[in-house]
Amino acid sequence: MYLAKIYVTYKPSILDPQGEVIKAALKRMDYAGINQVAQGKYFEVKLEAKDVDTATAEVQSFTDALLINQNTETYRFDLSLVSDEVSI
Amino acid sequence: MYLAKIYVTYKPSILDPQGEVIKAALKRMDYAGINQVAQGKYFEVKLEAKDVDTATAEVQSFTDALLINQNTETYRFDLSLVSDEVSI
Amino acid sequence: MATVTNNELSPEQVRDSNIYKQWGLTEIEYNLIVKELKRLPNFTETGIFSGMWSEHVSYKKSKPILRKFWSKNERVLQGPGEGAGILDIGDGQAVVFKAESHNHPSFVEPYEGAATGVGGILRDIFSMGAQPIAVLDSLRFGELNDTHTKHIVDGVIAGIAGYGNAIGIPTVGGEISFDHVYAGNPLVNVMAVGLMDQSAMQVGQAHGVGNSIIYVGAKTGRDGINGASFASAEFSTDQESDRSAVQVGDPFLEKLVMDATLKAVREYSDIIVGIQDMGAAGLLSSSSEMAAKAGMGITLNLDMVPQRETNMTPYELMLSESQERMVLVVKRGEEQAIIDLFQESDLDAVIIGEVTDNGRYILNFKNNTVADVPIDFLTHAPKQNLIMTEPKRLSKFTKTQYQPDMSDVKNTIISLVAQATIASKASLFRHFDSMVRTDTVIKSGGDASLVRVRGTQKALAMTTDVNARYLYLNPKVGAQMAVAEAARNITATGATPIGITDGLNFGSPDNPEVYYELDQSVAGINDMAKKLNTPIISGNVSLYNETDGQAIYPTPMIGMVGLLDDVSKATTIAFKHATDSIYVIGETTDSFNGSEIQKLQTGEIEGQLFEFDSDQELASQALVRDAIANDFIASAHDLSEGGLIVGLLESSFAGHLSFNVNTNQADKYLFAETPSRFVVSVPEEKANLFEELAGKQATKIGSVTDGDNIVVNTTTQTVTLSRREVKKVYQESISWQLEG
Amino acid sequence: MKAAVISFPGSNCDFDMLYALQDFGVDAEIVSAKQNSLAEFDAIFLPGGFSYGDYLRTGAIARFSPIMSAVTQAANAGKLVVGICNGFQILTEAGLLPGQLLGNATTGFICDDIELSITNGQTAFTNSYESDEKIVIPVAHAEGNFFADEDTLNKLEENNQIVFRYVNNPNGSAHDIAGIMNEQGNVFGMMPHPERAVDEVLGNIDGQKFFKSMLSTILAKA
Ligand SMILES: Nc1ncnc2c1ncn2[C@@H]1O[C@H](COP(=O)(O)OP(=O)(O)O)[C@@H](O)[C@H]1O
Ligand SMILES: [Mg+2]
Repeated sequence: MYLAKIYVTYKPSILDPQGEVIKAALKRMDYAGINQVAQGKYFEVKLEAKDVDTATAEVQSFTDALLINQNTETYRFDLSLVSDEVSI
Repeated sequence: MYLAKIYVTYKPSILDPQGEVIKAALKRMDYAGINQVAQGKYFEVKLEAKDVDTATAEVQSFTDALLINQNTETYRFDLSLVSDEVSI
Repeated sequence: MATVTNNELSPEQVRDSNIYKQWGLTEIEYNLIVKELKRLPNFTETGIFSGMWSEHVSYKKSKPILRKFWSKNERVLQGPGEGAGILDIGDGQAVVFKAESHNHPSFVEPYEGAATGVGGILRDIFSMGAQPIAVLDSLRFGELNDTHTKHIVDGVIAGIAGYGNAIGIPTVGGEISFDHVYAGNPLVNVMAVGLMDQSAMQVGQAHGVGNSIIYVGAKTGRDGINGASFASAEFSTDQESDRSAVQVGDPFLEKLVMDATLKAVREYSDIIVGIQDMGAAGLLSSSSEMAAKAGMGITLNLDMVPQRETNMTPYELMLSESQERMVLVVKRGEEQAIIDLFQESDLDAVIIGEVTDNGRYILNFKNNTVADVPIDFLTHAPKQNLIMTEPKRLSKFTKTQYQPDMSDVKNTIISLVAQATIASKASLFRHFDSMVRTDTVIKSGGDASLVRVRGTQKALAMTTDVNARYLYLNPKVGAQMAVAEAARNITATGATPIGITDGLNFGSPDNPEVYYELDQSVAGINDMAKKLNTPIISGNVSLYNETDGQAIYPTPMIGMVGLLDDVSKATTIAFKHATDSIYVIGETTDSFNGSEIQKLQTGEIEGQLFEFDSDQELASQALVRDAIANDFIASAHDLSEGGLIVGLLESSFAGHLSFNVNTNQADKYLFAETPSRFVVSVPEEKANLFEELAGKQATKIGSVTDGDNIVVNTTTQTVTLSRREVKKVYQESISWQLEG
Repeated sequence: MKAAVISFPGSNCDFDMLYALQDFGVDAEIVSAKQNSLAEFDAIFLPGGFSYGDYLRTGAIARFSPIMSAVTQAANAGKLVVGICNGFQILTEAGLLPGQLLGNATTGFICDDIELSITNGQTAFTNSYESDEKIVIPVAHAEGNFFADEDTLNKLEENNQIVFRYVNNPNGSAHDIAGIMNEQGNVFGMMPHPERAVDEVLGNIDGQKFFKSMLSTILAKA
């Protein structure tokens, strides 16, 4: 079984209202050194696949199709082989 | 300037309905090998700090205080030194 | 004049590369610009003409038809032409409303497309100085057996909820239906209603030389660049690359902008000269139209525009469709009060230019003048006279009405209530906060919705309606029927219809058959609007709704508002007491072409549309309003898709009672969609009074009953249904289909 | 009695709460979350809405607003502190009430009339209801799924801190919890909206006794 860790962020041109609001809150809380905050999504997906190439292709395919919005988001991911034990 | 990449996930005992919905959708889309899906949050925070220890302490402090809810969430993070150019 | 900044193409390169064609300008239009300017337009200028002359902004193709709309009566304070129309509702108050479409963006990116549709229409309302009080929607999707359609439905519903709920304006009603023609081109129309004191009326005009142009709200990014020309282009399924023009909304920011704008209007009406939201073609169209309407010029300093991204070009700054932005014109010397007010809510408010008297639209950027064009010319796209021809299909339709197959009436009824277009939409509109602001008297699930005017006895009824299948069979009569149906829904609450906003969704106007449909639809809307005394005070046009050359049905959404003087008279569709008598108002005739039963049994819509008699319509509505005003009736429900049987079932399911009726007609008439009908229930002690008032217009067909048994007698048979079982199908069919 | 309704940026039920209080003759006013004192008020209401856009987590950012230290002070001083919907979420984030509100078990926003049972009819918020009375109050939320660890839930049960429960749980809340109070009984939060159920014209008055209960509590103290 493979574990894919997928990190999704907005493309640079897209507004990230959450990031702005969090940054303002951190400033109010006196974390003065904060320069920039971006919030994205993080997925951990366990999947069966016959080899690492198939797994990679599969992750790319469903991330493009469902997990991200290609107009506004981009992603990267790590893939590792894990034991079949189910809990992440 | 430091860049902290912070990965927030639910504690294992917490039900993740969002993850379940995504898993069901992927199954419907014929990604048969999918075993488990968990959705978390991902933050990229740029901050000024005098050294890596200060930066580490700072990241832990504001993540505990604001970014997570300790009842249900846990996190890990990577820290790296980056150039001062502003865009992430 | 500086011609090249940021490695833009030179004027000669613009000409030779034909880039203006990609932006949607024709060669004739480009040559007109050259002739008027007496030189080649530079890159920025070409860009701003392409934005302003797009159909979405200029309405150059639909204007000759839109001009025909009837839009004046004793109530109209503001007709078409401003952000929204305004009607007098007495007591110095006014109602403001308008509809907007976000069809193309919602296909590309359902959540954000629908969400920013809500954000945009709300800005139209509060930029007039009105407090938004309600949102409605009108949605069309492909059939629910398709995975992509399900994805679009989920995203659109979540997007409307995501924006409307967060900003705190209730989504009180709407309509949804499903037909294959919308599979590649869903329709997402939203309507917003606002309330204001007449003294607070604002218009989007830039008067007064030297007055300041103030930019308010979100920073400008590169999102939605060319959205206006994108909204005016047809989709082809292989054109994925075009799909970057979708904006992302932030309802939190918009709530801050809305509250601050309304506060500014309340506190500084004497120094605010005009307000305009930035919608299609962003800063460009809002600023140029404000000046043009006032007969003035304008000069902007683009370096002052708050920017979210680095290295933005003048072209990008002007055409960006970043959301949650407004333009204010403020008296010179008084700007600080306004700036402070917005800054109190942590909002950007910046002086970016001033009103001039030279009639020119001038843009300065980094110490250069990057555009200098006559404003009148910029804001008046060359008219286009398009040809129209009657669609070939119309002459092929025969008069014979479809005859339903009545071999198994009971199962036909059950299949009918399971049809996505008939089944309850509650599992979808349950995601909308319909009650925030605590003024919603009648929520989604009946005919029209009703919102009270706090502090008075008045309430406003509102609805969106159109049955596009009827228009497909007959654009003019179908359009009359759409207006009539909207009015029936308003009337069923007890309110009197007072005005219309429309959303004209059509295919490509360059196709003469589509242009004919547009023309005839407007004619039909006009006819019926005049009869009802409901002027068309605002609206929206969405053309090019085609995928790979296949146009949608002509779908002119009718948004209607009604006024109820005494909210205590408000009537709902639910049966109220067992033993109440049930009456049908209006005649039932052989009306099956374009009906739900035809669609169910044949999968097609065809034949000549059945007849519509507008006098009969007015008479039925007058009777229902009278009967409600006199407290004679306990429930009222208009009959539309699915006919009498569906109307009866809905009145049953909306409460907790059943019914026993005898129609004295053949089975098939249960499913006829003859217009101008209502089903009402009348308490025993009012029956005589009601019958006296109604005369021959009403026919008693049975009574409301307790228990689970629904009994329907016709001249041919008796059908018995379990209320519980049929209700389950009605309520859950949409979820089953979405999840299946 | 003088009541404050706190308006956070993004609150949208603040006026609904204000009007409901005024309908019961309460001298109520809206207080901005930028303020930092609530000394003059006897009761504090945190209304529904999407404070700070509900970004990050519902209530997470609002709890760091300037007003929140005054809210904590008021709570410690034994004044009534009431959070409805987003207000409840803010009170849990601030630690004034235990637990957390997670995303609904069936995802998405739900707006509907929901049946509640009164679990504890002896509180400052329910003393005008009959114990075990069933009422219908609207809900409108996407994150109303009450979560707390076993120990906390057991303590809530033992101390009778559960005030309202759902009859048919719409969101997956542990122990069907719709509303809870702190041990002292002066800080209260619930997901449903009683302020939407006080006006005859809107067709539901099941929330009236909630307001009557608080009024009689405060009058009894005075
Ligand atoms: N998208 C929607 N949003 C909100 N309410 C809706 C929506 N679709 C349907 N409804 C509600 O469902 C009820 C029935 O709608 P519809 O079948 O279109 O009524 P009618 O046929 O009388 O026009 C109405 O109260 C309407 O407001
Ligand atoms: Mg109706």
